[in-house]
Amino acid sequence: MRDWNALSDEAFRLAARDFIEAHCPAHLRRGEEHVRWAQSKDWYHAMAAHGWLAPGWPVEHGGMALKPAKHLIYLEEWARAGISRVMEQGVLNVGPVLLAHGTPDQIAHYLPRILSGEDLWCQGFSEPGAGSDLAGLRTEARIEGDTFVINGHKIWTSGAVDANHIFVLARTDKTVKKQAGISFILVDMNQPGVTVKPIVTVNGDAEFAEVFLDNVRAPVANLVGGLNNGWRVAQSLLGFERVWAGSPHMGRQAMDRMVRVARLAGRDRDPAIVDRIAQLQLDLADNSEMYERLAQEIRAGHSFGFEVSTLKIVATETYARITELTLEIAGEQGGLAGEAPFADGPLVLGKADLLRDYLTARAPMIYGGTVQIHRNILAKRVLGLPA
Amino acid sequence: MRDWNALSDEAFRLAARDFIEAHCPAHLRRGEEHVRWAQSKDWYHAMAAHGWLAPGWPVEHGGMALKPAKHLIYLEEWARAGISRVMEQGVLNVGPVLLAHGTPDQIAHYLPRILSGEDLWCQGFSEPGAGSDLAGLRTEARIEGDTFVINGHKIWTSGAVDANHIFVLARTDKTVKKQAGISFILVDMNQPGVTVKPIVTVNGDAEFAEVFLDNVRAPVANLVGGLNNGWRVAQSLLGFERVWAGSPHMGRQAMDRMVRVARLAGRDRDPAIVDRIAQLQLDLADNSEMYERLAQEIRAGHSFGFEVSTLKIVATETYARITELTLEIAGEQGGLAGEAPFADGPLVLGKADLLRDYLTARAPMIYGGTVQIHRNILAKRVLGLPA
Amino acid sequence: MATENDIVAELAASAQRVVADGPGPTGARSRRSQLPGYDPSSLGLLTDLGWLGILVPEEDGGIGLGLPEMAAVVRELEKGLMGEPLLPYAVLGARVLVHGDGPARAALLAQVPAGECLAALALDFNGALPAVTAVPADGGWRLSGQAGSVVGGVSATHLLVPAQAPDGVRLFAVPANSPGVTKAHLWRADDTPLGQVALAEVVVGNGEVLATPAAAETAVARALDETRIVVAAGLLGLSEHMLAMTLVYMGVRKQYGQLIGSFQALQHKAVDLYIDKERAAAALQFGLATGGDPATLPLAAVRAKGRCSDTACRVARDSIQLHGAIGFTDEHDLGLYVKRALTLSAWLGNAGEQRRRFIDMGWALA
Amino acid sequence: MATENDIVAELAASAQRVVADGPGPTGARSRRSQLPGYDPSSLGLLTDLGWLGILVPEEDGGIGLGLPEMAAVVRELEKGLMGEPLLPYAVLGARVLVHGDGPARAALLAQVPAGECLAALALDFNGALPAVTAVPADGGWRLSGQAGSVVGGVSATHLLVPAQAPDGVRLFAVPANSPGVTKAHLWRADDTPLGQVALAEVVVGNGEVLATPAAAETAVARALDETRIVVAAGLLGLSEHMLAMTLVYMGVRKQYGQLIGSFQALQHKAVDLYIDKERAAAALQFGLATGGDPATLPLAAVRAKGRCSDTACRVARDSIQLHGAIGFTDEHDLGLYVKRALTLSAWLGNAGEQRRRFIDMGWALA
Repeated sequence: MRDWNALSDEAFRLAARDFIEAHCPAHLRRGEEHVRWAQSKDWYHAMAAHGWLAPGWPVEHGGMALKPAKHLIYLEEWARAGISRVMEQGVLNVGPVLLAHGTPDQIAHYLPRILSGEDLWCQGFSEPGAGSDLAGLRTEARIEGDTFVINGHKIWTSGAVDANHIFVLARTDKTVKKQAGISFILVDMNQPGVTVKPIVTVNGDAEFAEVFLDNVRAPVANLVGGLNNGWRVAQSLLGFERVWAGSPHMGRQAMDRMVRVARLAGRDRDPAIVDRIAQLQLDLADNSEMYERLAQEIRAGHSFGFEVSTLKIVATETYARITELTLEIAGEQGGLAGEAPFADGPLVLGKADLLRDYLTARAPMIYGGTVQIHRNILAKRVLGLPA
Repeated sequence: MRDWNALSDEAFRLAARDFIEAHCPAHLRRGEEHVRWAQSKDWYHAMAAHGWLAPGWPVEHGGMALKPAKHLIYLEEWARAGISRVMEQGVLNVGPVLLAHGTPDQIAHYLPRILSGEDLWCQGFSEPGAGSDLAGLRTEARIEGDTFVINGHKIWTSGAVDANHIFVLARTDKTVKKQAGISFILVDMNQPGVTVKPIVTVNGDAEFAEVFLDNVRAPVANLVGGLNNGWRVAQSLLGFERVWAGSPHMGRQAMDRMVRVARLAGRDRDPAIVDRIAQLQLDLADNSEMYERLAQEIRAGHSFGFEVSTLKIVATETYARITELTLEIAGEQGGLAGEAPFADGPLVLGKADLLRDYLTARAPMIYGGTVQIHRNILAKRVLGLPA
Repeated sequence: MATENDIVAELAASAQRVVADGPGPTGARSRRSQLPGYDPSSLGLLTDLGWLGILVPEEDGGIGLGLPEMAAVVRELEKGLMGEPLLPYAVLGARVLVHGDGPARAALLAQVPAGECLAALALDFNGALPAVTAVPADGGWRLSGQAGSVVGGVSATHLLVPAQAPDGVRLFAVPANSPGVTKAHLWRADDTPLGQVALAEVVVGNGEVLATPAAAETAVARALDETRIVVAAGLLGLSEHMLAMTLVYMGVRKQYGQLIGSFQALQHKAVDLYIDKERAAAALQFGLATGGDPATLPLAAVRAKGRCSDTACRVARDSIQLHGAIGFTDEHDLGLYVKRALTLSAWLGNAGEQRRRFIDMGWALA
Repeated sequence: MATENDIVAELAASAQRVVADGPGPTGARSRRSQLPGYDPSSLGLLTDLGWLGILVPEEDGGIGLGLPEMAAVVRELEKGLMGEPLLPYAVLGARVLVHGDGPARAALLAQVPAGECLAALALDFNGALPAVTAVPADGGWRLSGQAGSVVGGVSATHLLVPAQAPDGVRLFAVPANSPGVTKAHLWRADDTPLGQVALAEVVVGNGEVLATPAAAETAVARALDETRIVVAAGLLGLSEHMLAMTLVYMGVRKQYGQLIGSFQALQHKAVDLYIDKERAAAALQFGLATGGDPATLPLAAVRAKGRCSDTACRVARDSIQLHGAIGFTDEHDLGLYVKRALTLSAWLGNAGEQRRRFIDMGWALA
């Protein structure tokens, strides 16, 4: 196994790019952001075979042991190549959480099965009544002998349709205050009582599902990080995703499309439109600069704090504004679903279209905490404003 | 005395315009918004002499008995002619409040002295700790025999430097909840204990003052509308001002200046700037339309409600945004105080200048309740959102 | 005698009843990506109510009301996602017919109120006249070319085709089943069809001339502006409905143990939508007040369509945000309204396009 | 050995001490509409600290540091409204001298660190070269014309005058007391003077040529961009200070029995200012990271100056709003910072002007 961290950032970037070019199939490039397992599994296995599947895991467990800075570079190269996301919860979350909080048995059992693609994981956190207020969750797990019996209703579970395992946050003590009585439990979905109901989103994606848990069972040995300690376990796992949420990669792709739309619609010669594009380019450039600063901090080994909330707000709102101006620039064609015909030729965006881009850009301002929640966090934790 | 209400709106508008053209001195036209009494008193007496001073008062008290629609037209003609405001509290507020809530003696005593200019009034409402939260006021009036003894500290008192009378809201019962224990009292300022300290504002105006009341005395006969009933009296008086606060007249003047600045700076040929001016023109036009709709309601004899909050927000924020774009258009000259020299000639705005306009436009979003307070009102009273 | 305001109020009330009894969002959902893009039984009901003839003069067999009446109807119908059949046929198509000066005018117009003539104007994108030529051919004309944006074109009985003739632009009323006419369609954001029409040597008689070069371009331009004002009313109705949905949701959804409608930052966001909606209503009122006069019609249309497009898009966006994740599901009706708002705001020129027209009219620096 | 970051941090700390010990807003208040527009004793202190020579190369007698160091100093000094003497003389004037290639360069540059040469660049508004001509005259030149925007011009010892000579633009270092030089001034928003200079047949020798046509325009352009970056740092300092004042006020002012800082809508407003400030800091960092390279300098300056101007204006406006009426009094110090922000954001091109440059550089559609 190579020591990836010994490479310069640039050399590593090129290595990642080479690997992607050589192995990622065309149908996963610049298509839908989320695809089904049947379409992505060859690529998943190829990554596993070449040691590119688990960037954050230690080498002894089959990972690349990438430091965060290198990991971000790898993600950036995925974004650059426009690769659809694969079943990533096992690699991104289950592996790290078990390595940090799991038992040796859990690690030995689950990690190889993630690499092999035998176990496909999804994340059971959000509930219909517990979105931004995750600690308000109501799924319960009671202990009967050596078994958890779990009842509840999870929602916005990405990949649940293909997954065969789910890690859930469930309430194991109702007598204490919200965050205190929650446990983190690994659950096999191949059992009676697990019902998966797909959610179609407004932009046509079928990435998400609801998961109903009706007297579902899991051995007590599947508890991770101790009873009633699930909140802390979950917090440790949300960190890295939040950094990536502040990256300008979505905004950049949207900007590329906007410039193409402006050209096709002949508005690249309209100074009023160019002026507004210029402002968004400047906004995006500053988003990049802010992201780079945080990446540098991470590279320097510093931990990151509430600045990820700032970055999340900047990145998601900039991205959304770009898609809004794009629709305006598109003119009447901005009112179409599907491919948009322009006088200078059609806008070919793979399976994406203007409407879908616009709608898709709404979601990042909501998931992972709405931009309003992140403003609350900043007001309290960074600005120190009174409650 | 003519029956002004019998005229058509257009005929009345022309009559008002003729009167203004004939009698309003040049030094009060398109100069500062507020001037001292010494500069305005001739015009005040001229209005009184010709019966144009008290538009809202009944004819038998020397007024014009204008209905609100005609009154608005008169105000619009003042705005159109760019006339500085005069000592208006007596005419606008004291007269109407006494006619509605005053005793026959109060009416007989005070109204003629307002028309003659002998009594010049100012309004003692706001306090340092009671701005948007007016009901939080702390000025106290205790009764000693047939006399109120008043102690407190008023602020943002317009015209206090020239006034010789002040009407104050003072707390007369501290045992009840905020609004309930307040009285409305007429106070002669020519007595020991009254101290007026001018406030200079950031835009250089000296319109306002603080008024300190230190054991100041007023006969109990100067109570208006009953003991502890002052809140209701004051509310009745704030109505008409709030309608005028939603008028587009400030925005229109600012727009005129913006267009002149754009021409002088050569930016009237910059399509990116013209596009932004166009949006503000449309905003202003819609502000006008909203104002007209309310004026029509008033003309039709309907009472008005919380829609004045909507209008206030639209009018003040539109006005402010116009001054912001004006500074941007002005370029480096937008960083000057005083007259701005442009290649195509200086911008002559009388005593106004770009900086002052910009700063002046901040105030209407604060006084009379901040735009945030008006949003609270709309959320609660119009949208019915929960507390 | 009923005053004009009474009639407007009565029509609005009737339209509210039609919406209450109608298929509403469920119907719209079931019609997605289906032809003809509207509910045929609703079209029958609207015909029975006489609303197809609202904008047809009495002397031409209609009920001869004006834009305010049609706007009131469409504003309400859009709250039930039921405005579609009226907009292309009873507004745009009908008004083009009204403004015609050719022999085809009278007979077709007379068929509009009964729904026998569903006339769709053949345009290219962004209100451009289509690339169609008309060549004189023994006693008539031969039309060739294509029109890329023909709302209602899929199920029209007649296509109103502006074509470049040797003596200028003429407007023809072409029966949709004429030999040489080919129809295709794209899908709009709300999953209703946008017709695309090709004409290959289509033979039409002189009797099918709807407007001569003296009137054709003006007829189209006026009908477009009139339609913009009615569409603006539809956009206002959508804005009102989305805001109402949002306020209801804010009054029931709890997070952190409180109704989300009690959070001040969200309250102010909702208030800003309310203010925008009030402003859009004022712009529409301006549009309707001056819409009759050809001289002021363009400004009226620019202001109403621009503001209402802008407002509907903003209300749509922020309604999704205020609903949170639930508003992002396909299952929730909000998305249907959002997509309808995107469709109508883009049609006949979005806010940016209207602002450009405003500038071109010389108003920006006036 | 001290790293570059250590030096920047140390200079920032020193500047904070200078501000803490300095006359601050009270001093700025007392200087309003007074010449020279800065505190002469502060100038002495800054000279003693060596800061006038920060941007003068070591070989020319300065301490040869870079834009990051000067930016750190100015960012802190502006929090005490004390940045003024450095900006025209130790930044703009000094950098023009550095980039000169003429005989006047060395001697003048050597006098900058000690404050013996206070050189002000003569410009017209919006960074335009002034309308000044240079006519050859026995062994030297005669300069005539005027410069409408000369920051620091009132108290400069030397005016750096770009003039149109027969062979191109030359840059002259004209002693401010030369016969034929007339000085006047306007007042800037912060009540500091803006010099206006007229030259009537001013005779200068060849030894006073600071830059030949080969270097003159580039020298001015580079110095302007370098100064823009330092001014951006000043604007960031002002933004930081206004936001800090606002947060303090929100933590003490009560309305309706509550601290106004507890109202969520105001919290979010403050958060948006914080976010803007963070973004401005990133843009400045970008500007400083690439500021040394002439090829990337224009983009660095455009981004830093544009963003920091925009942010400072917004923080200024919203700070007034969040302070309410008290922020509108002349007595409150906030107004001094607001006016300073307006002054510096307009100087050398506001956000709109920088955006135009960005477009002209071809970046908008890149």
